[in-house]
Amino acid sequence: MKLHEYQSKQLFSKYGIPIPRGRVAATAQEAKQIAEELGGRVVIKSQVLVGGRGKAGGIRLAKSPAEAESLATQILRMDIKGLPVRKVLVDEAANINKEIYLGITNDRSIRRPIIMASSAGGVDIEEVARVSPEKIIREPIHPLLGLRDYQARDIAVAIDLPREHWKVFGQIARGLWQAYQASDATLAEINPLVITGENTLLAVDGKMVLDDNALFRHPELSEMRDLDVEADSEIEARKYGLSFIKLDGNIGCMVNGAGLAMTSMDIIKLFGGEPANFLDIGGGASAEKVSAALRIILSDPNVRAILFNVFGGITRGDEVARGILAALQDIRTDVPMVIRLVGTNAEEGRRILADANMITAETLAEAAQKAVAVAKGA
Amino acid sequence: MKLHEYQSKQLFSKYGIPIPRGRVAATAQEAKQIAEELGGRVVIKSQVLVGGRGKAGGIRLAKSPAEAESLATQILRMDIKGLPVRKVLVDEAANINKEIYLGITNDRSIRRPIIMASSAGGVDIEEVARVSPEKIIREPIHPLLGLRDYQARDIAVAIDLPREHWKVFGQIARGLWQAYQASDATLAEINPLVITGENTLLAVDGKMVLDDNALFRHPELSEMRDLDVEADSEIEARKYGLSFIKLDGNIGCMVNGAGLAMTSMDIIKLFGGEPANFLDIGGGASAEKVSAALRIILSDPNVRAILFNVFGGITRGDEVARGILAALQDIRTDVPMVIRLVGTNAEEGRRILADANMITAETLAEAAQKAVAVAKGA
Amino acid sequence: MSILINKNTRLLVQGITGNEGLFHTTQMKAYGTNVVAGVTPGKGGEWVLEGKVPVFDSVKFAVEATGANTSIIFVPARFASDAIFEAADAGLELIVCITEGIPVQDMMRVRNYLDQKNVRLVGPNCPGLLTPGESKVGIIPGDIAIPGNVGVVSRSGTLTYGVLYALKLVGMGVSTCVGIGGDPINGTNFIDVLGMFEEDPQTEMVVLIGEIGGSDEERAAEFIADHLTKPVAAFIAGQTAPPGKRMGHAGAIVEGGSGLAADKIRALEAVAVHVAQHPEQIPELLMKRV
Amino acid sequence: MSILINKNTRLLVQGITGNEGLFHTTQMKAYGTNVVAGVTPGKGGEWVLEGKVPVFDSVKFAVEATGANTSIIFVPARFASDAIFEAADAGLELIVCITEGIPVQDMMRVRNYLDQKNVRLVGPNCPGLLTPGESKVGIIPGDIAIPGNVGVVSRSGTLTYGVLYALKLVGMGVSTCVGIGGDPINGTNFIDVLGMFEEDPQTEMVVLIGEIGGSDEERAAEFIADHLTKPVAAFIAGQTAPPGKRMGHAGAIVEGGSGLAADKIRALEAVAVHVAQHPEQIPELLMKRV
Repeated sequence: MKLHEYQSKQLFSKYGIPIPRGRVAATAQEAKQIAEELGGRVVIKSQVLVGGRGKAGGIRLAKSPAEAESLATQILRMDIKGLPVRKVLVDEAANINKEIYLGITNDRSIRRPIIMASSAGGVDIEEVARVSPEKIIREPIHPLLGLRDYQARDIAVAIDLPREHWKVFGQIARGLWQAYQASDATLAEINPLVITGENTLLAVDGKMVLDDNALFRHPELSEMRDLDVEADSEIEARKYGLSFIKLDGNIGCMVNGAGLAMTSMDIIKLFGGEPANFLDIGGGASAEKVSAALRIILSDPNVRAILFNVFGGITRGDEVARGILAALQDIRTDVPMVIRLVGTNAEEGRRILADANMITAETLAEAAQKAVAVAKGA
Repeated sequence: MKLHEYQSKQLFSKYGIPIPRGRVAATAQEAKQIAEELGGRVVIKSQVLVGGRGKAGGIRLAKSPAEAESLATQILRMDIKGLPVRKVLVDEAANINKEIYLGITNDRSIRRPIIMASSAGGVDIEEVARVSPEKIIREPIHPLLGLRDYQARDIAVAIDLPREHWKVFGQIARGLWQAYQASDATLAEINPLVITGENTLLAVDGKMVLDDNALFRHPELSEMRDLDVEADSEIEARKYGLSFIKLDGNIGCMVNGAGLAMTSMDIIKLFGGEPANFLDIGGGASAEKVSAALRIILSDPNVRAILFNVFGGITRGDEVARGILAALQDIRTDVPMVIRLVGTNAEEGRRILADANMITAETLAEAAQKAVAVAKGA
Repeated sequence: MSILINKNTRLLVQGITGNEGLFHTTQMKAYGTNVVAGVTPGKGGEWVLEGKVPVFDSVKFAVEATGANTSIIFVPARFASDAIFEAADAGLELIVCITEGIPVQDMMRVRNYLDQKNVRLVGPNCPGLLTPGESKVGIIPGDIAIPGNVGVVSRSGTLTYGVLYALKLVGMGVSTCVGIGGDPINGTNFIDVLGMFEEDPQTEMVVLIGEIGGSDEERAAEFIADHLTKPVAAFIAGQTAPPGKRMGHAGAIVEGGSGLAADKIRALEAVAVHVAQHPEQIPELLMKRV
Repeated sequence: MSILINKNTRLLVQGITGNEGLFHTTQMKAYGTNVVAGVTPGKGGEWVLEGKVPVFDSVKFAVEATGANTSIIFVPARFASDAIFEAADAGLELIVCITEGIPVQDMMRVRNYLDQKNVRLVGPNCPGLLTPGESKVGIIPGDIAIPGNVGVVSRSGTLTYGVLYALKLVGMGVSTCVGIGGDPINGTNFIDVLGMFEEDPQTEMVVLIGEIGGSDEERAAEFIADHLTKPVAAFIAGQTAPPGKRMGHAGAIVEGGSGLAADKIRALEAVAVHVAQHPEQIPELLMKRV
């Protein structure tokens, strides 16, 4: 789960990281008022869960409350990479002398969190990482001991941070680690961390991604989820514990297991079709879950065929079959359906579906070929 | 640093451990008022930092506010093992069906904290440990991972705790561990943890000892220190970073290093004398520190001789000598002094003290024999 | 011979009285696995499977009473890391964790701890192990594989079943199938299992099933080049996955250019591994190699 | 020969610019110890000891630049555990921590971490090491001991000096003196050092100086019975300490009957160790044994 910039920075602040004064606004009028309170130059920042806001014109400097209002009006009308801007953050503008990058993420190859820093912070940090990887300093963090103070110091030295900032930089690094660990984050990033004209350190932009699997122990963080930015179908899917991603093709897929679901998409493409979605019903899917999955697939008007690919393990074939029948009683549809059902209780499942007028297949290849054929109206 | 029962229980409560309703009182009138608020039977408990309060009559049950007042009056007049009672805790009386012991301390032999529990809780737990050690369940705690939930469950099984209490017992064990770790404790103990007549778990008595070396990171806990119960000389000593314990003999000792200080006491006894104190001036003792140490020793009217035993290492002989001179300018005294000064800068120290009319010694044995002799008026 | 599990496996089931635990314990027992005990805190003293398997309150007591040497974990995600610690501290040699959705920071702590102990974890978020005809420790349907000389190792679950089934349909058998799971931090990786297959005399060829995300397949390719004398066929899922989209498995995130299916396929083909276009081609690729 | 330190020791001083650090670095250098670098965060680039020793901001950079293999720590207690981690992570083989007053929970974490690494910690709260005539890594006054064949190991500081001095007065020399420190959790215990003395050809007899608290002396007695062929003399401080009173060293707490001096003396005498009534008797006890 991604947090908005303003949410990330609020969390950072709780862990002692200095952030600019500012507040979030949903209307231009509010933005103007916040600008007045801050009494001077402000930055109006679109709050959307996607990178490249600045380059898209979603971050603008206002020199007066009136300008803040007019820029907020513009930005609140924008779509950035397909996402509508519904909120802006109004922050006191900082005088920026230098931009530093500081981030923590999990490094699966060493099975530890890793803290990364660079003196070349700012919007081009990914380009820096690609072209000059030596400019990115990396320190693995021991998962039981956490970030050590000496590591923060070593980083400060390695990025040539002037000595007068070491102490505060150490506090910021420790705070970022604490925010990361306490929130079960998979990413916590300050970019840029700036040295201001007043020679202080300030986290001007922030980003956090939380581990969905750990949200059960952070109810207060779960509530921060921004439902506005997700497709209705994805919200509905999460409600039922389904893993769903909408795609642009016309063959709906319902599969158990992420690997098999990806493979189903691969093989549809291999035989000349285009998948309409990724959908993993997970292990042990109940009839209710399957039924919801089918409704979600059918809510997409592009869908011309549906491929069911279920290999029973935890998931039982009979339950899946009952789910399909239940859904088909609610939803009348003419979309042709191809089903491949193998594994645990598959035989019983096939028996249940015998009267449901579905195209059956033995192998994955056969199922995909049939789905591609019916989608093309063959 | 020991915490009072009421302080320990407040900390426990902060970590989710159920404790009786109650408050601390400094007067009988307050005790009566608290008893009225609690509306029924209360226990009046003397708050002194020593064991055996109950057997000494310092814990009494009151059936009414009036009785609470009269018992508080009695208890607030008591001395328990030499310590005056200045406060009482007035707790709602619990109906006790069973008493359990639960404690955490450091086990130096395995270099880990250890959690211990027994179904035979209560005032005789030390006797249980001595006579029936198998009745004490022990689980080492990993210093980086902390207490695991399964360990708390294993303990609940091992002490035959009825199943309906496992969940709350797990919360209590986790809370005790958190209190222990977050406070840098060396002991955290609930004794007894009772099963009440209402079949709930309740921490009726609690005890915590904190690591003096870690108090710097717990200013709020440092403020809990009860200065009332310490001898003035010990408070004064701590102020100067001296390690001082008053004893009953007549030979004052000022030594650098705990091992050498203990040895000095041992050797005074070996030659027929009695030490008046343990005093370790520590490493790198400044003149100011030494001067304070001398004042503290001389404040004891029993002292008939003083043995200085300083072997320079971090501590420098010249600094010690200057400290003695400075102290002797403030305090006129006829108490004879024997000094043994060896090691770092010892020669310069001896030169500084040349005119100070002190008895010198080369070896520890010689120094002790001379001190014993002058203390006996020889 | 086989790897990791065999006739001597004495299995303990953590979370045995839950729906999934009970269902799959029944299946494992029916397959012939020696299920000696179950654990569900609070249900110690009960018996399940028509009085054939005793339930204990804790792993320690279960091991003391039954001599279990392997554990399989079906407990919910929020309790699963504690269950792994419990099994490791009770001295079990092999722990198979089926549970999916364990927080990644929990798994980093678990793995760091296990690395200092003499214990092997397979999973989490995996289908477990199957040594056809001998023992099943996991949820892989038993009837989709027959004994034989193909070692199978996979990050995926149901995709693996498809491969096993395709092998069976052409009469090819399996020595042991190991599902290592799709999570970013797990107990056993491709290299560990490839090394065991190389040592195992029963195994004559190997199937590796990977997916997008991470670089385990690339490291497996290096290992194959240096250490494997037996032929390997592979399949990589997610060749058409849109970059940056989360694909259900936490492990299947394509991050900044690394972890792409194309890179993995290239790395494997570079060390003479035949990579299938779709999983049902695996049997014919193997037959070509032998 | 000697143990732990010798002419090849390349010493790094953590906290070199503090009062104590600078004073004792001067003493160590004057004694002949090869002090190659110092570390004080924020003072990297400076030089101390009349421009002879460079100061670095971090241990890692100091080790890279100077090839230091041993570190001594003088930093304040609240930063000392971090300094130990830093030294261990920088790959030093031997870390000697002089600092006293480190919180005990810090030391439990440190020790747990170091146990998984190939590094030896001596201390904390210890006087360090002295190999007379060769190298001094610590605060033991150099002029109170001469080279010889007695190995000395002690939990105490200044008490040890007294023993060294008493040995020197009768002309007895020392192979290496190791102050292991008096804290309840430390890096090196009696057994570790006794084993090294047994292996060291230069050492012909051993002095052990213990004190009340814990049971390290009792375990040392067992070890002596099983592994030591060289004669051992001992002294235990705190024979007259009142029970339950804290004696300055956190380690010197007599807890519930264990840790008493009388028990330790009994344990040592039971394995034929001569225990002195007072420390200055040690030389004559040694002479009797040889």
